[in-house]
Amino acid sequence: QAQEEVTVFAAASLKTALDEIAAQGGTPVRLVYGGSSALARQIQQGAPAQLFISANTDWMDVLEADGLIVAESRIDLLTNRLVLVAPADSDVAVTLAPGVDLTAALGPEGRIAMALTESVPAGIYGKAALSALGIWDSLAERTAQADNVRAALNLVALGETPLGIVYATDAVAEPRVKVVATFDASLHAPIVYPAAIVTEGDSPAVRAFFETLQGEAAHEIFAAQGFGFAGGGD
Amino acid sequence: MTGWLGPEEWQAVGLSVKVAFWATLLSLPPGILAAYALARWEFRGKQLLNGLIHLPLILPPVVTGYLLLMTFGRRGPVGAWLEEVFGLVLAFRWTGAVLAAAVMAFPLMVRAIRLAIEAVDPRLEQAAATLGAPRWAVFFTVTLPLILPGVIAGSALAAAKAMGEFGATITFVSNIPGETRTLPSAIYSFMQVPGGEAPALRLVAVSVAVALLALAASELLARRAARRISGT
Amino acid sequence: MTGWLGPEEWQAVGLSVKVAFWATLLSLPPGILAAYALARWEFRGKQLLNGLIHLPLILPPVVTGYLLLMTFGRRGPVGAWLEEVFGLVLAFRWTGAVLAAAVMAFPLMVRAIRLAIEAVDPRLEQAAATLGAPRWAVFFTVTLPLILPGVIAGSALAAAKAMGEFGATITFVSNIPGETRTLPSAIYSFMQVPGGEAPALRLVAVSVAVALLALAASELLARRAARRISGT
Amino acid sequence: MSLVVDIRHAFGGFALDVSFEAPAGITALFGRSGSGKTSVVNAVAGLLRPREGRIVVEGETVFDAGARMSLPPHRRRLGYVFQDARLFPHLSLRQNLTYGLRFAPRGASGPSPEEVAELLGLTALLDRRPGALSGGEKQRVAIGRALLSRPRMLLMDEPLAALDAARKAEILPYLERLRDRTGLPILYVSHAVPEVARLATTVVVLDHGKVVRAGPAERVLSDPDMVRQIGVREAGAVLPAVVTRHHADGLSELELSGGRVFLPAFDLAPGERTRVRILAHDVILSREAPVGLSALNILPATVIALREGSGPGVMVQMQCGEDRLLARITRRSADALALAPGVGVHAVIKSVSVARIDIGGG
Amino acid sequence: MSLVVDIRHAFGGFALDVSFEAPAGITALFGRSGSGKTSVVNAVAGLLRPREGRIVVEGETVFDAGARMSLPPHRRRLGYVFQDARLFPHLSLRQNLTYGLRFAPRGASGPSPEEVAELLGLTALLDRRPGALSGGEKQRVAIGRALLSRPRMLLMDEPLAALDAARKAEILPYLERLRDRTGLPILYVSHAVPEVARLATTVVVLDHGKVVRAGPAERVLSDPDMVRQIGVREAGAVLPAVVTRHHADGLSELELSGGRVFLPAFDLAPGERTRVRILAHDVILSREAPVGLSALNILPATVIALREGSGPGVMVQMQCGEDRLLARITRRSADALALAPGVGVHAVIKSVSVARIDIGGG
Ligand SMILES: Nc1ncnc2c1ncn2[C@@H]1O[C@H](COP(=O)(O)OP(=O)(O)OP(=O)(O)O)[C@@H](O)[C@H]1O
Ligand SMILES: Nc1ncnc2c1ncn2[C@@H]1O[C@H](COP(=O)(O)OP(=O)(O)OP(=O)(O)O)[C@@H](O)[C@H]1O
Ligand SMILES: [Mg+2]
Ligand SMILES: [Mg+2]
Repeated sequence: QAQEEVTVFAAASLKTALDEIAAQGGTPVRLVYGGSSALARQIQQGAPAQLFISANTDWMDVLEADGLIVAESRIDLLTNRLVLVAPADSDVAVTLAPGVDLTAALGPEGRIAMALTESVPAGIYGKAALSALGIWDSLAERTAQADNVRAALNLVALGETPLGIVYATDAVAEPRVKVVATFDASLHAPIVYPAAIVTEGDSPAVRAFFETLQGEAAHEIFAAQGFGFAGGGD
Repeated sequence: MTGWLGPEEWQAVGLSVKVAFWATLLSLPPGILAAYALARWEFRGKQLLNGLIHLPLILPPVVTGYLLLMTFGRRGPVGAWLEEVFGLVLAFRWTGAVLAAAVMAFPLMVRAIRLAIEAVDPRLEQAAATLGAPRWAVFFTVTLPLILPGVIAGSALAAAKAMGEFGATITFVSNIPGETRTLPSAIYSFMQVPGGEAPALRLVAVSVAVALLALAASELLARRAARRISGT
Repeated sequence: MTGWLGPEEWQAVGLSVKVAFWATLLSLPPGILAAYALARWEFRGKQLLNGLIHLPLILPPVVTGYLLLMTFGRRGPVGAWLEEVFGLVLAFRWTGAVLAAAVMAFPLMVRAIRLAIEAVDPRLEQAAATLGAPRWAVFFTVTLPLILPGVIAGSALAAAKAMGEFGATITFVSNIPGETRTLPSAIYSFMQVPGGEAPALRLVAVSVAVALLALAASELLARRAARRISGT
Repeated sequence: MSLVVDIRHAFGGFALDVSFEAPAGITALFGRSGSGKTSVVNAVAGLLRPREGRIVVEGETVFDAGARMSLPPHRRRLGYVFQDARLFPHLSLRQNLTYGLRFAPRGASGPSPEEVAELLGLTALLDRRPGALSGGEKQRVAIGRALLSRPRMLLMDEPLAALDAARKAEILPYLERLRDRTGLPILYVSHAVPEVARLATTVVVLDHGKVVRAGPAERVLSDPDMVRQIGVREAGAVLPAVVTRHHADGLSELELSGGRVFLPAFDLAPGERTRVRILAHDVILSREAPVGLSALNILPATVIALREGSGPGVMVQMQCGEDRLLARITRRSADALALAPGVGVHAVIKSVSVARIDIGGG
Repeated sequence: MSLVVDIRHAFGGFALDVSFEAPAGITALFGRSGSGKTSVVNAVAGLLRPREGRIVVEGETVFDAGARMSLPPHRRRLGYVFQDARLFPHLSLRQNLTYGLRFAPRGASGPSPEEVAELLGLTALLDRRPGALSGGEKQRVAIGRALLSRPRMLLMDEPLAALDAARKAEILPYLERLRDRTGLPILYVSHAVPEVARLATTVVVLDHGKVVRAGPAERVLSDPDMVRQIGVREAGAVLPAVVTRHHADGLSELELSGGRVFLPAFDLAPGERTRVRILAHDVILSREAPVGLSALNILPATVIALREGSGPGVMVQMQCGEDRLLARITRRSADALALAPGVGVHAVIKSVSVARIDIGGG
């Protein structure tokens, strides 16, 4: 059974970590990265996925409702935090208290880079956090919304926007930006990466790999990328 | 009808049409020039120019958008220069969306026009020259009228592409309601969330309707131009 | 060189070339047919066909991919039927990537070929008919050779587009290494993670190199075909 | 009837209303520029679908507006030499020439490509492409291509207009042989009266889209009323003749109904029938039989009518045996010779003025 | 010299090596199909750049391979009537005709578009597009278009080949008037000897890309050696003449060096010089002065030489005053009349056989 390859559908933002884990040997895996929505729809259409790791609980909920995943296998594998970033050479300083005036930090022309606030998880969380701080209404006009969080980060890295809201994991590895502040986890719904075994792909091998992902070695790798864990850790 | 789409969505429709219109119109002169150069001139670096023009077709749109951002962004070399010299800002503006759409549509337009130029009988241009027409006059009075159907076809292709362009646009000028939130951005947004298919398809229907209208108009124009040329 | 790209990346390069090749080749017959119909025939629903062909250009690729998934997926109406009757599975296979690339490239190919057909002098086809050639023979012995430069240009455009296609492909057949992970998908994956820019740019370079090579080859072929036609 | 045309059609501003029947042989369509000749040929070929009427080729109805039937061009098997050559630019001359061959019916016989290339002086050019040809070379390829499609009728729209006299003199006898040996009917458009006179069995004269005159070539071309259409210089009589013998000094003797004439030798056997054309302006009249002239042919004739034109010339129509002869002389001479209907005259014709091009079978 | 051409060029398999000088007036390029006529005209127009040599038009060097200079076609101001009409398909006839007008120099004078349209019978068609024209109509538009570009020289490549005799008879006098009144030089390609004889001041005969004969029209066309190039039927002498008077009966009297001849009236004033062409096969010879013939023109002459061809004909070259005359008669007649060099004869010429087309100023 060591030969059996396990197909994992995972949110694209997990690529670095999962590639590293797979490289450590053990169960051979085929890693398929994409947007959570695209992957979920493909699973709906019978994609050969065995394990699904989403960046977004909504899509996992949809699959669960459709009975496409093994409900008992679903766990929240990872968590993440939202941070406010600025270009590395920026001297802006902000404390994320309610009513904080971010527009001042943006200047007359500047925008705040985010993922799409209506549809992309990082954007949705970001909007929720800003709303909780009571400043969404004043900032809504000043957002520059990208189709994914990496593109938003890129806008800050290139200095096109003086500020941006991205995941902590993204900020970690990008030397051209610096974290100005971290949003308090209570400002938005928990950022979790649910994972579950796909009903049609259930097998001992996939269960074994799922175990590996929750193991000590994997934890270290995830942690190095900046991820947190629902059960404990930070 | 207004009830069927929200005001924001109408805005996206209008913006898409505006962007497609300007992208097509502004690509025309350089498009015709590039097509003419590729069809008729021999020069060093011709293959390079040809490759460069095709690049947006070959690269994933995200990459094109990324390259545009690096070049034409406020901090990009060309972007900074444009802002300084002309006060022209592209980043996060609909003008930037026009640039992105134009760049993406350019290879399609050039190909169509180039094919049309290659089909022009050079003996007609020679005849014009013997009648005293300098080269520029030959171009405007003989070549251009004869390639009109190709120019229209190229413009239709370009406009359609500009209406549908998404990847490069959102990467370059992101998604700012009323400024750069074109129809495809809106559609993409809906497609990201569970249950967003229905509103997305509504917008798709609008986008298809607009594009079909434009296509039909271009067909009509092209047919008229072709009738002129068939000379009957 | 092999050290420069990992084996997985070489796989993506090979896959992209394979997909572009088949997508172009398989689009050719229907592409020529559609171009001929649009250029020469009058029939009800002509504008509809024209619109349908242009659709992939107008729609955001995600939508095209979504529609493909819904139609040709294993649970989609056509997909299920194809699997049952022919044992042909497109979803999540490289064959599906071929379909996605072909659909996206189709409007470009059709436009180029159509322009070429419209430029053919119908009097030559008449001459062939008076010499006893039935319509199909006229097509194969006169029309087709005369539009060859257009067919080559259309194929080059289509191949370039197929090499670069990403949105519809990843939405339809996902991003499965060795099966559907084409160059653009690989580039996308890299762009999604911190520090992925360098490997992404390496892949971009490869993709550009391959495409430029193909383009140059097509130019050469087209020029040779055009020389034949100029009749000297 | 080998060809029946009865069609009506309207272009913007131009109405075609043409109806004629032609027997086997060569039918010449004759008329001024823009009179509708090419349109008629196109209709016969199936490239123009007239609004009304019908067309019958060799007994087969190929077009009938009433029955809403129109045979497609490729089923009509008519070899068409277009006014503009319309060569296939992507094919070599050899391929152009043999294009129609593969579509010809299996058994169809006809000249080989080599023979045709030789006849048309194209042998050295066979591997060229049409783009590198001179105007006349193109036209010759077009003729060869039509010949080699093994048609059951040839349509030729000014096929020799771009050719020099020498080349014409090579091709015309070939067309005559085609007409005589293979019986291939030809619909022939030409502005050149000598060509028409030599080749045509039937002449149809068009003007402004209407048939103004149609009938056997001898009759139409000898008709003094046709002078306006034909041009004064080309007016003349076409007379049937029988070859009697060939002389050692290169002259051939022919018997007309009105007497004996000598012509430069040609290759018809004694006893064969032919036609000679005697141009009105080549005939000199004399009241008495002239002597000591280099002209060998002197025919007695009786004046039937004198017809004056706008110029100083008079057209004299004469009975010469059973046939009619035309002479064009000055009014001054007519007065001096006191010509009038019933007067007997001698028509002096130089043998060489009955030119080769004006002799032909039929 | 109005035109100096001295060029060498090679296509695959065809070598052009042409050198001639032509004075003002009309220069005819004459030669068989494929002999290089169009290539020479293209070189003069600037559409073909010869490998070697130079071309001078009206004193201005427009091409000089040695100096690596070649004036672009639009700066040469040569109105070119192409062998294929090459009309602009997207422009109406009116726009086609006036195309060159806007590029003409401000002061340039010439006929108005209306005059040209009238001359060419195009007035009713002016709003049409070229696609709906007949072959001859197209060619007429091409002629008009070149005329209206106010060129300093006209290049005409078989401009009248597609036209009927009547239309030709309208256009030719116009070209003559252009030559005579405005002094516009014309380089004229034609297969039609009557046209060439009537119009040309200079004739250049090409064969296989080489000049085989060049010189004044009278000389070249009267040369018995040219019979092969020209065709037996068109051989003849071109003689200078002075108009003496016009008679009331529509005849004009002309003085040749060898005597007096009558021609149908034409519009030169008494005292003006012109040329008449007398075809060899239109001349009848007689030892004694003939009487009672309808032929008005009888010239005394002395036989210079007899030249036999391959056929039954003999070409008789005669001295007639200061000029030479040609007659083509049968060997049988030559023997009967005992013709030999030095023998005196009477040349009988029908007045009408000196056709209108064969008279022209020069
Ligand atoms: N498609 C058309 N639309 C309108 N008029 C046309 C069309 N085709 C031909 N005509 C007109 O019909 C007339 C007859 O044309 P056609 O080509 O039959 O003449 P033709 O006798 O062949 O003349 P030519 O000797 O000059 O070739 C012309 O006046 C021409 O302008
Ligand atoms: N581009 C070319 N390449 C090769 N050969 C050519 C080219 N153009 C012309 N020729 C050849 O050169 C010769 C002269 O051509 P040209 O057109 O000058 O002849 P022409 O005297 O005008 O004949 P025509 O009376 O038939 O029009 C022809 O044999 C032709 O085939
Ligand atoms: Mg015609
Ligand atoms: Mg020529």
